[in-house]
Amino acid sequence: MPPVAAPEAGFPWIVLAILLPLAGMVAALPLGRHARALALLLIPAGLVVALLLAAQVWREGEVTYALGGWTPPLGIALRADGFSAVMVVTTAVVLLGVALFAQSSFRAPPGEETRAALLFWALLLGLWGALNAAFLGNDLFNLYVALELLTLAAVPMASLEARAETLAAALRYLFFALAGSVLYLLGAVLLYGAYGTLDITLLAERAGPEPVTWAAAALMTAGLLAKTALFPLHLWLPPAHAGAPAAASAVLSALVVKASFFLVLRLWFDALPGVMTAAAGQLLAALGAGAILFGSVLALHQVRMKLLVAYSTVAQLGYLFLMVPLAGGGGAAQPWDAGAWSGGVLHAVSHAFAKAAMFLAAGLFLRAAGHDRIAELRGMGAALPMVTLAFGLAGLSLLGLPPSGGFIAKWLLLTTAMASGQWWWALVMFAGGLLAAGYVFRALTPLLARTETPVLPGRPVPRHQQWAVLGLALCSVALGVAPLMPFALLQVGRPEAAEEGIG
Amino acid sequence: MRGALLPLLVLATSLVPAVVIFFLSEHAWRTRTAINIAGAVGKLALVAYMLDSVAAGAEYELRFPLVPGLDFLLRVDALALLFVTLSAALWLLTTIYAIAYLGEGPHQSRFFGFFSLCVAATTGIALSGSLITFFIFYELLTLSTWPLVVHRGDGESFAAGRKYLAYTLGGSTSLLLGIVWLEGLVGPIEFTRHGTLAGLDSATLGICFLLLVGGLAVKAAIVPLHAWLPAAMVAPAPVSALLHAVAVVKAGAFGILRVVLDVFGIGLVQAEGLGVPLAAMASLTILYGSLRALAQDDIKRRLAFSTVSQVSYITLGVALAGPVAAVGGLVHLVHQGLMKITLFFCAGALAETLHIHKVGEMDGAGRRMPLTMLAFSIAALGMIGVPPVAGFVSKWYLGVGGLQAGQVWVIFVLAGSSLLNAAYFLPLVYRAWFVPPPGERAGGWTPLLAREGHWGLVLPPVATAAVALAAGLFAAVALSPLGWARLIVARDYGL
Amino acid sequence: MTATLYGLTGAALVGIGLYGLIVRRHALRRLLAFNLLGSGVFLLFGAVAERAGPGGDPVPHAMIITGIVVALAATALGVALVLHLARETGRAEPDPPEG
Amino acid sequence: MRLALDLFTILCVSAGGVFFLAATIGMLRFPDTLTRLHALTKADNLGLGLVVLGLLPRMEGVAEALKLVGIWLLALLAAATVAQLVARAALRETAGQPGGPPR
Amino acid sequence: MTALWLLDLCLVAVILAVALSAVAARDLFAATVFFVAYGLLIALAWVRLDAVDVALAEAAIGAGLTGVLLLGVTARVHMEARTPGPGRGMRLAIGAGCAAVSVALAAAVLSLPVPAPSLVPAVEAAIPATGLGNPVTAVLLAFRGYDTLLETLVLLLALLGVWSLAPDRLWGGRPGLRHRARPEGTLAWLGRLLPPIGLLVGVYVFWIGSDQPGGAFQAGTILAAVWLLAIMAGLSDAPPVRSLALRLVLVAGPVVFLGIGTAGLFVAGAFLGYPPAAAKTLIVTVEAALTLSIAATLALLVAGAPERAP
Repeated sequence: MPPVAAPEAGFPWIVLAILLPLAGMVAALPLGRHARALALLLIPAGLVVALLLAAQVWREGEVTYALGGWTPPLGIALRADGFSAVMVVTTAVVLLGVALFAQSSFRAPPGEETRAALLFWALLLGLWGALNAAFLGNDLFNLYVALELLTLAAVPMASLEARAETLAAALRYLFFALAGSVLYLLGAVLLYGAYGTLDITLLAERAGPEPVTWAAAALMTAGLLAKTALFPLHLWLPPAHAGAPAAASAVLSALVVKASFFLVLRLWFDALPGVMTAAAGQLLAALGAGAILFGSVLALHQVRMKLLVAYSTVAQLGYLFLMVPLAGGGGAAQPWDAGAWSGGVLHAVSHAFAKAAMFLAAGLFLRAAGHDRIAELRGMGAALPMVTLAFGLAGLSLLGLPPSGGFIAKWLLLTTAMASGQWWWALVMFAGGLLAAGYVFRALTPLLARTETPVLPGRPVPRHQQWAVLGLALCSVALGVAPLMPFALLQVGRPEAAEEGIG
Repeated sequence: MRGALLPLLVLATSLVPAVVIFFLSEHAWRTRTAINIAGAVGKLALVAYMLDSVAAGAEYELRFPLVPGLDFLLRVDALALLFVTLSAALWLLTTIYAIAYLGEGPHQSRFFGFFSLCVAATTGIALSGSLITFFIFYELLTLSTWPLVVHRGDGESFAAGRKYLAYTLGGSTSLLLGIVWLEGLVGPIEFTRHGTLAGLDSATLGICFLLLVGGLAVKAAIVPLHAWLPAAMVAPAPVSALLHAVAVVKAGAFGILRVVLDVFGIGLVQAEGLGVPLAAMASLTILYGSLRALAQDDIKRRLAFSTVSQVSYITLGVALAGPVAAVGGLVHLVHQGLMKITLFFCAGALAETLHIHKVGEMDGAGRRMPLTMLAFSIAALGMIGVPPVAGFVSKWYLGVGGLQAGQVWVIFVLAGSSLLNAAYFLPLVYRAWFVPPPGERAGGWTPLLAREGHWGLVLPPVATAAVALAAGLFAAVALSPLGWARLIVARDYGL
Repeated sequence: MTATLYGLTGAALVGIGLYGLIVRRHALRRLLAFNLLGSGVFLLFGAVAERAGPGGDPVPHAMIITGIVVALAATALGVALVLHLARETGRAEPDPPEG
Repeated sequence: MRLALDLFTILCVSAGGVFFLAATIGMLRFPDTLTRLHALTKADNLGLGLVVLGLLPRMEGVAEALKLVGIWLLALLAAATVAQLVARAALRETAGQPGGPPR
Repeated sequence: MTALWLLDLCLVAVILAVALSAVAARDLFAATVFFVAYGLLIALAWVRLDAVDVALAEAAIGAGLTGVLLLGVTARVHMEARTPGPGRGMRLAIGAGCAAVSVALAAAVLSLPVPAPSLVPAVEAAIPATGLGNPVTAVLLAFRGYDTLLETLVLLLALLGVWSLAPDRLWGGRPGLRHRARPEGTLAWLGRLLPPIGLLVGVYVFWIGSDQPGGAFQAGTILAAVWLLAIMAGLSDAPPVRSLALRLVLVAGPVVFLGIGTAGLFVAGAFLGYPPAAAKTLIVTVEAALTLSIAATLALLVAGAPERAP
């Protein structure tokens, strides 16, 4: 059959959202010295495209796009529902903050091209394209290739400062990521064998609770959990994220681990809702609870600030998976539906902003003090008041205290937990909140301590970097003050399982 | 629509200064002072305007949805206005006092930023119309007071800060658990719709009541959750004055008022038999607080334990579930604030001017700082319950209320506590006035060597003492705290 | 029938590859095991394609070619990391020697 | 005619098989690298030649046949050069020189 | 048919044996040689599974280039693992676990539905619009062209990742070691004789890819192998990383693919769509550019990060 008539009207922002960053990466290599300028041009444009895509999804509901005109199961389709639109916008905003931050630390002297300058910007654009491809793809094998693109952009980012420990961390990261991808592919192969398609929407219609589908789901989830660094598969994350340069670790912790989390939700809620049993949901949440407790306790014992923030990522990722058994537990009393599902996603978004701000702040402290041993950062609060404020605001979101986005997410998850009688998950969240208070205030105390001689930053910290950090932290707070718009956008094209629950 | 703007404006008058001051440089003290005073006066004006319109029955409400179905609600009702008036008036005086007290101390922008933020949180707590709004501002209060407690930045204040955080975050966890449990079962709870909890079984109600009041008891410093209050005395005097006399402690008590009066409703509390244990706990705190105050040598720690005991009067009033006792509790919210802040102001002035920290060093203080000590004495007498100062009025109503509710033991608690108050306040007053200052011949009446502190340290305590006296003398006036408390109990809760 | 035989072989190769990936400490051997695991998965996919009748299903074949190229890219990056790690530390294992 | 051609194919391919067997046994039994190389290159190439010869009549067109012979020639070329390089490396090893890349 | 069945059994047995010895080999060099042999056997298996395109790709990329990569680094990384692997008991447990995974997979394969779902009819229906004969190339470049686009970017990113490991002072330099060969030596002779044949075969495989098994990736790999042989024979040297010409060759494939894909947006109504009339010519152009870029990228991936001054 000839290519299908043009997909329904409306400019294909969904294609541009992927095309822009990937074309940027391809152009960055020959542009050499000017790669930084190209990136600083494309990233704001990308934010505009993301917002227009979100507006299109908001107006017209779910946007699907058959690439090349070939409709699934033969061709590959892109799908932008509320969830992916929110993630694409979050990615664009975080990247804007990171780019604003990194434009001075990754700048080649005029007329010359340095390794770090060219490669940071090229890899950042590649990473961004891979993230958008993962958020907007609707074909499981295509998502496998997008995940590989993401891994191959993230691993060199982790080892950009080619020291011994970052190389070892990057290598361990590569092994975990590759093992995860192969297991994911194995699951996809079984699904293709059983149902003849890998398109998520078609799979939702065809997939039934047979042994093959359980095996495939187990393998794919195991693979994705390895890439999301959920406890007990989290060993690679702290050294990799702490070793990377500040701008890179911000993107790694805030966004890269979210892509595989996004795919777990796509798999469990969109592709195979009927297949997943409630027990599997409880197991996933149990791993999440383990991550929260394990990650927080380890974060409490860290000496270096970047490692503390990295372990806090391990803990906060646990929160995201608590939402899986809670989805659909809203019950009649709640005036909003799919509370837990939306709460989990809002937590992912607010964590992205907060974690990016925290890593960038830690990077600034490292740059100003020459080291990031927490105990010896005394008086840095006076030297860098804005950065300390940003670190504190970001800490709020991790604690789930108002006025941060984390609070609204925690509130939705808690009310659903209590309404559906699963009170043990509520206790886990409380324990996580208190432990998070432990390590955030442990990091804040030396900053606010008063020293006899006022501490001056060793190397001057440019103002725009401080504004970038504060901006990201304020985004997380803004999500807490006005969560209505993101919450409503999330409901567009929301999977039914998000409301009825799994299994 | 104009009505919806007023609560937002009241909130903004302390939120906006907070944000602006944060970004002010350290030595721009003139602009900082101007902004502070303007904010305080603006709030006072707005409150004054609302006082008479709410008395006439008007209601102002601002509602915007956080999440479809879950609304952020600011509502100005009579009870809210009671607390807002108190905090607005005292914020103005405390700002003047703090400016004088801190002088050229470091990190002033940070201090006044968090100071205004803390008042904004207190106003928010007062104006909140739903449990989630209340919880948001309740947590904001913790977060804005912690930097003030650790303002000095030395080891001791960080230890106090850590203890403060441990208690308050623990309390907020139990509060959140209670709220979430209730809201999980009955959906978002607002203070206007009474009787939403009628359908629940008594076991859940009991546990939720325990969780809610337990969480609030931390800030209301009810025994055994009071230990953070004396420890937080290391903070500078204005902090302990505003925070521990007006903002933090009152927030806890106000929260208990909201929970008992609006969330559960007095009828349900009585039906479930939760009133009596709460009253017992309050009484235990009253006595325990006074006893511990007796043993303290440091003036500020003695005042801290006195606060622990005095705040529980409010809880006692509400727990007794009679209309008169409720009026007593409500009016004590204001009276205790006025009197306690005067005592803290004077203690701060004494420490700052004459470097007196211990009770033993009070000899002849009256001779050297007559005005400050006069205010101190009035407030001390008021605390003991000596008429005509305001303290007597609230104790009188509590006593009558207790009798009315058939709880005779309340009288003995009140009497015992008054005696203890006398036991730990009178020595200070006696030393100040009747014992000559050290290095003087006994018995001789030397001319008054008045060496009052900076006017900013003297004026506020005198003003608050005068208002406390007026609140006692003109209690019958409709706009007096007692009149307003009666209005609240009669109109809003129909008791 | 041949499809099922090769499918079982693919399953066996996945087991062998997984074993090598977990047990071996030397990074190059783990990369080699990863390639075995990958080719096992692709063989399984080829068997699935062959079950669709003589001549096989071209769509999985295209996916397998894509998979092989991606596996090579990942191996190349792994090899480069091992090379530079060995030059920096004189050892070829990502994990620091325990104890 | 068909039968003769089939007979010819069977004969040639089985002869090729024998030569491959011989090469394998040679490789296993011979003492050192050089002799093993000798067995591998000689016997394997001859075996392959015979097999190709045997398959020629079964090819459809001349192009197919030429491709088959082309493959055989390439195999010969590869075997020859590899044998040379491995031999040089073996000599370098046995003569005690550091085993540098045998160029 | 029993003879073919017998061949399959033998092939499978040998494959498993070689795979096990590759994992269990004591010395790294032996493991790598076993791996190369394993790659060739798997290529045979692909022929048995009627997937000739994949057989070509597996032989060229799986066995060939991956083998060269591993051999190259084995020569330069001489040390065996010093961190002790898991103990005996642990090894058995992991072995049992992996065996369990295999058995579960086997069971899953056996329980796949008998009328196996297939996209063959869909492909046969859609292939005339692309004007191609070889269905695999049609899927690769038309129906699932987006996968292939991402895949070429994966290659480019891998190359950037490898280059990112170079020391800062050597940035822009030439990758890999400088290979020298005795001018009259056999390797130099092979380096002069084979490349022309290789080029011919590479272009043939690329050209025939539209209608017969073959295509951009297999051809690209052959051309990369030819270039590597020339480098190893010392006849040519890896180009400096900063040379613009090299970078343009590297990005030629993705740029042409993206360009034609975006043009498709306006002409054929969908991104990566081809107007039916000019579908074949466009696809072949894209394949040509891809072959060029893939050849350069794969060769440089094997050469490694810049190690010498430009």
